[in-house]
Amino acid sequence: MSEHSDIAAEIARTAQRVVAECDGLDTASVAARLGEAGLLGVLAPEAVGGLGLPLSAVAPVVEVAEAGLLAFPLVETLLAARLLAETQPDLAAALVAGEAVLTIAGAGSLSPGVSGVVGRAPLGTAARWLLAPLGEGAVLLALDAPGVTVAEDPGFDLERPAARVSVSGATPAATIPAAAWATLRADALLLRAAGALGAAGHCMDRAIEHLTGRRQFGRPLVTMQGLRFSLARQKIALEGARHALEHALALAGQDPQGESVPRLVARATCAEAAPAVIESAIQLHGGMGFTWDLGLHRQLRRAKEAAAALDAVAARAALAGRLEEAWAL
Amino acid sequence: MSEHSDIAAEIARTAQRVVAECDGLDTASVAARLGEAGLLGVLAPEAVGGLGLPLSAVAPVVEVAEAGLLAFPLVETLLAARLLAETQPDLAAALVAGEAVLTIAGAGSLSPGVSGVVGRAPLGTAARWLLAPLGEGAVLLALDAPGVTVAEDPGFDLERPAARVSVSGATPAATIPAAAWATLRADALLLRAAGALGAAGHCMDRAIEHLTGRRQFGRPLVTMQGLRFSLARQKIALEGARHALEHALALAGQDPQGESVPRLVARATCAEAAPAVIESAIQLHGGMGFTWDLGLHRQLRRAKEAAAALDAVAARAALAGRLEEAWAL
Amino acid sequence: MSAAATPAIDAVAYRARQRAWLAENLPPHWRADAVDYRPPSLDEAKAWEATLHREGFWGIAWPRDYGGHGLTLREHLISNQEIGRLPMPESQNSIGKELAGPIILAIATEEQKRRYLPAILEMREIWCQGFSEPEAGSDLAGLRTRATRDGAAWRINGQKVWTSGAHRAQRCLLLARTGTMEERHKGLSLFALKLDQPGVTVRPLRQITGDAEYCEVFFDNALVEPEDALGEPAKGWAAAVRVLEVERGTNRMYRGWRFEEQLRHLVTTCRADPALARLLEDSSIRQRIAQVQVDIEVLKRLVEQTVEVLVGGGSIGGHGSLSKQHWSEAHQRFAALAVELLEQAPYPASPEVEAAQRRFRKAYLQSRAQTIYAGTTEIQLGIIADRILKLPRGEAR
Amino acid sequence: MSAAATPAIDAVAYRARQRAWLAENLPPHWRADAVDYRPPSLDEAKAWEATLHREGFWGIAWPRDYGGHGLTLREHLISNQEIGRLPMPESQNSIGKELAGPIILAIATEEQKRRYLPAILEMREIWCQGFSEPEAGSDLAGLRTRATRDGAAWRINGQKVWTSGAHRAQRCLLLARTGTMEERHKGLSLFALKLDQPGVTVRPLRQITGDAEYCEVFFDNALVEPEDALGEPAKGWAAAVRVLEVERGTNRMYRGWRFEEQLRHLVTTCRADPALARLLEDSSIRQRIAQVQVDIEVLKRLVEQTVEVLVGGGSIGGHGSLSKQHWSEAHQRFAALAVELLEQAPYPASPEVEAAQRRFRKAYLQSRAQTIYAGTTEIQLGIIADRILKLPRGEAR
Repeated sequence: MSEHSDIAAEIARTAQRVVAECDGLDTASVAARLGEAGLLGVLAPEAVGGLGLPLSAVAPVVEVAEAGLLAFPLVETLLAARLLAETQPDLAAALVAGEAVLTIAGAGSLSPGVSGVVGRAPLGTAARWLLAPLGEGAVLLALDAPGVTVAEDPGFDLERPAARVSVSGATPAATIPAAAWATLRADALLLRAAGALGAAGHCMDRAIEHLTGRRQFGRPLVTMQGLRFSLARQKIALEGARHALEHALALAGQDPQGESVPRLVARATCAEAAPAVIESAIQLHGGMGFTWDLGLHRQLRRAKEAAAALDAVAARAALAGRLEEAWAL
Repeated sequence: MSEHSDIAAEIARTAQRVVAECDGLDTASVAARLGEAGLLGVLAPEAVGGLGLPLSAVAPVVEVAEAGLLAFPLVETLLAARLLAETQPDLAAALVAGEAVLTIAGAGSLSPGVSGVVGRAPLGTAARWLLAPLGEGAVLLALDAPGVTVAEDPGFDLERPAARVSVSGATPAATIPAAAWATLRADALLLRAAGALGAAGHCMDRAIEHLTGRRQFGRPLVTMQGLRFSLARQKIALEGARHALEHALALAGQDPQGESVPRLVARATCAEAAPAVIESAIQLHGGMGFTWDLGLHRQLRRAKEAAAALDAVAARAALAGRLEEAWAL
Repeated sequence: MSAAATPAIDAVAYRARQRAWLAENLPPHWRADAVDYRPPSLDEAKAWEATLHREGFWGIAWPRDYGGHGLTLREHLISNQEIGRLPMPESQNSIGKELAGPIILAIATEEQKRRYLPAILEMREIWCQGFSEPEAGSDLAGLRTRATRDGAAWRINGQKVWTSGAHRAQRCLLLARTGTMEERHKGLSLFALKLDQPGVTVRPLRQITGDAEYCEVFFDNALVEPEDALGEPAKGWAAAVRVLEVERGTNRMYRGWRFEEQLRHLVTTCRADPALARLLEDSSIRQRIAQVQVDIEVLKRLVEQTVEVLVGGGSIGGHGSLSKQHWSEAHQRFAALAVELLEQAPYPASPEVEAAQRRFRKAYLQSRAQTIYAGTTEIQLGIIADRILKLPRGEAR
Repeated sequence: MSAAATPAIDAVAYRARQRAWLAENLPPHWRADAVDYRPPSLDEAKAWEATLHREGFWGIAWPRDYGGHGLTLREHLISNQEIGRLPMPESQNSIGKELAGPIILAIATEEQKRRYLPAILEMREIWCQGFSEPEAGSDLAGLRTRATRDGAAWRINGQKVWTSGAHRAQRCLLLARTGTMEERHKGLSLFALKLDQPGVTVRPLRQITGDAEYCEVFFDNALVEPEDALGEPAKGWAAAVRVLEVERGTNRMYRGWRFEEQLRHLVTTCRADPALARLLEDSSIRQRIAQVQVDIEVLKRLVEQTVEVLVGGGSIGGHGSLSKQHWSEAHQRFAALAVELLEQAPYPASPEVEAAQRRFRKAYLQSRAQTIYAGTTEIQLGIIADRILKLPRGEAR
């Protein structure tokens, strides 16, 4: 573990630098920059140019990316490169190198004739490849293939506008079996949780900075007990979620289907903590909080989308079922 | 209304004085003192010695009684005197005069043969009369009648220990029809809500007094923003519940079955606000808060029992059903 | 003692008339629950609001001499309930109608009242509020914008921020310092500054939702003619505070009923979608929806109570903070719930669900501002602690 | 990196041994989930705890020289997990074992360690903690109890309060002022005062539950022999703070697992009652029960993380406040939920339901104290703000 930890820390430092450099670049350039820095192959095996590290090693990269509003389908690329390494090694290698852009449909499902409408595919209009659910598994589609139409379908996220993809009898480039697809989806949730927490931590830091610099009623705002208590409560929620997530990441390999208690607990805690912390950070900025230019709403928008995917209510419902089994008389 | 308001204010002042005088007296003496002061006949008609006032007029009496931990089945007596005025005028008059003690079973139900076990009858071991549910209605039983056994059945409330009453083929002194019983139960909930809010307001006042008198970290605790915010939030909850309750009390006569939106809203708000405010008042007392002698736990115990009867979850479930009807397409 | 508990016969007729008029006259595509929702342009909105005033929906409790309808706050409440029931466009001049107007009525000269008030109701003059400043935030005692004498006139220098609607406004209700900083709020005066002049620069601030509703306003030797000074100099703060106290309890009185309209829109939209309808059967969702309704009912009661106290000649003290704070947090919880539910619609969603998703995503973002503007949560809790609970302030808060 | 993620083979065996021993030896009627629950007498409890120590459940990480088992905090955690899994009696000497012991290990002389520590583990000496005072509350810098020199010995005058278990204790870990009030916490020293002496009066305080677990302790010229002064004079506070910091994160380490045992007791009791079992099918109840489990899992992770940091030689800073605060509030919510559910049992209830009602009514009342003792919510939030978030304190908090 400690060897991995050192590598993970090094990767996180690289991510910090590279994410900042990506600000304002177009999608292809972002891909190239990330690929060049080796950030897209953390999970993919060495055979396609990756590092073959466990999920926990890449969580810090996603944290940094969300805090820094990276305009890229990062989680999608990381997991697709791992998923496709064996069956589509060329595409996987291109993803690792940052030479291809792939996205994943977050909503909808195709019918067996490879037709239908799927959506919430981040940066879909800038991507070349799409993974879309079909039955219990998924298909890999080229977005410029015949019978595939891509249109904008805006949601909350501003940096990665979502796309709607209409498919009519297209020929998939590959078919993803159910088990592999379930693993991808489950791991994607944990990485999105990591991203949301990363964004939340960043927003809390900015709120603290703001309160420290600003005086009102004759003293720095940060010295006011009510605001300190608010921050302390946010910190309790954030640290609780962080520990739950770290546990789930550490055990992720033992539960590829994504139904273990640690995964469910991580989903529930992160889905609730991350948006609440960002909302609170906005509140603590007072009037500046709800300006566009302050920008914390961007993290909030992305965290809200992550929270919807993590679905705390569904996670708790599943957890209640697990308790029933565990405590059956 | 304003004539009633004047009378209600006068009644509340009387209650304030008399409740304090009742401290430490036995049940019969408390009954006599309350009866003498005219507090037990506020709802009962003039024919049995009462004032015949609406429910809203007696709510302040119950508030004062709960704040002052009156050791008497007050809500039960007030409503039974109204309920029995026509069919059992002698008993109703005795209740109004404080010459008889009656209680009501808060749990369980008798079978048609007037047998079974009921419980949670406050001060049941000191009472002469019991109203107990049977089918959709209820029966009036003399607690010294053949086939009736009374035993202590302690719950939270310390001043009014509850009794369990076992009944085996007893002869009821009267039978209460379903509609009248439903009204009594619904009105009892509103009065218990009033009592719980009265207790909560009292406990909040005591917390404020404590914080005002106590210095820590070089200044009065009451000047600390975190504690002020906590009190302000409790006040929002308390005032919201109070307004909801006043609305329900004002409209109580229009909904004798107890299913109106105002009654449901009052139940939900009071059931949640009252214990929360008292819990917070205990918290704000620091180490003194959890001593027996401070005594706020007594109000908390009674408010928790009231909250269980008010049942916020059931009230919200019923409210959701009412919305469905109201907004049917 | 709630207002709803004692409906007078003419109140019933009054309500029926207001309801019928709105049902007939509100353009369907201006309804925020419409699939083809398209908000009015500024000119359309002005014309609509002027019509609303003529039909008796604005200036209800203002004296007839100044263009009002000479009725009471009870009728104002009824009209607001009817406005709230429908997803109508927000007023473009609520500062004029709900803040500047009441202050003018309280402290202005007869000549000023006749000049300003009808222009507000007829939408000839839109007002904005120039109170907050970048360095002062919620602490108005720290305001720095200065008004200095120039003969009988005044010259204004400084900057205001969070000035809602300044980009469409003709006048600014300006709080500026005529005394020293040391006098704190005692050295502040009120002015009715004309925005269309060379010394004034308005810069819209884009909000979290993407709309530019708030502005920064810069004053570089801007002129206020003597006839546009409001009330006595250095009494501005006291007058503003008195009115703000009432205003916190009375402005946007329709909020509870609009909130209910939003809940109804959410529930009926969900019910029309088979998958979302199943969600409505889930008891954990039912609990949360019912709690929203509880919050709404409490809000209505707080507002009705305020009206009854004011109609009875009483003072509401800090009680406006109770309804503002309750509303803003309850509405945040609701908007988050709405987004959460609608996100679970099957994809692709129906046009009705998509329209609701758009409405409530925006409502969610907008709701983040609701615990900040018109006094942050922290300010409201402080008011409740100081004014309602009357906690000793001691050496610090 | 959680402790659970890296089970060593001997950890598995160690756990199995602890579990088997407890299963065999815990008297059934001492289990708080038993219908015929009857807690042990003080003498029974002392004997039981002494046995627990011999069997390796206490003093796990203390050196063998002082009666400990010479293992690490990892084994301590495992034993605590097994203790937590069963509804066992609470320790009668947790102050000795979890507060005084670690302080003695940190600052006492060799002679003192050999004298005090085995006596704690063998239950020959029960300790109480004399920190809080009526006028000082959470603000220890304001302590007034004085220790003055009497030759080589010390004389103690003053009063302590909230002294848990003083009525059964033989020794008091006393924080008393040897310097001036102006020195604040720098003038405080630590003593191991003998309670059985004429100058000491112990007055039990009845608690909210009716039990008398806390006491007031009065000192009227009470004597501390030279050999019972702990560490250097005027360094008492610093030593206490260092240990308290660790203690906040490590004491009652079984809490998360005991919490889970309580939830399991609640759920299995409800499941065995037909009406309550229906309640468990309700999705709003399922959400709340699952949230309790989420809270428990988070608590376990916070505790495991603390162990890993300490085993790795790191400092946990203020992190003990995270688990204390999280636990105390989550446990309050749970106890309220348990009471709420069990209240809905049909009347009369089964003996099992009645037993659970008794257990959880008491747990609910007891839980009100959990956000007060060992540092109130306000103190914990302050520590998190100061020590973890490192917010500037400025002129005030």
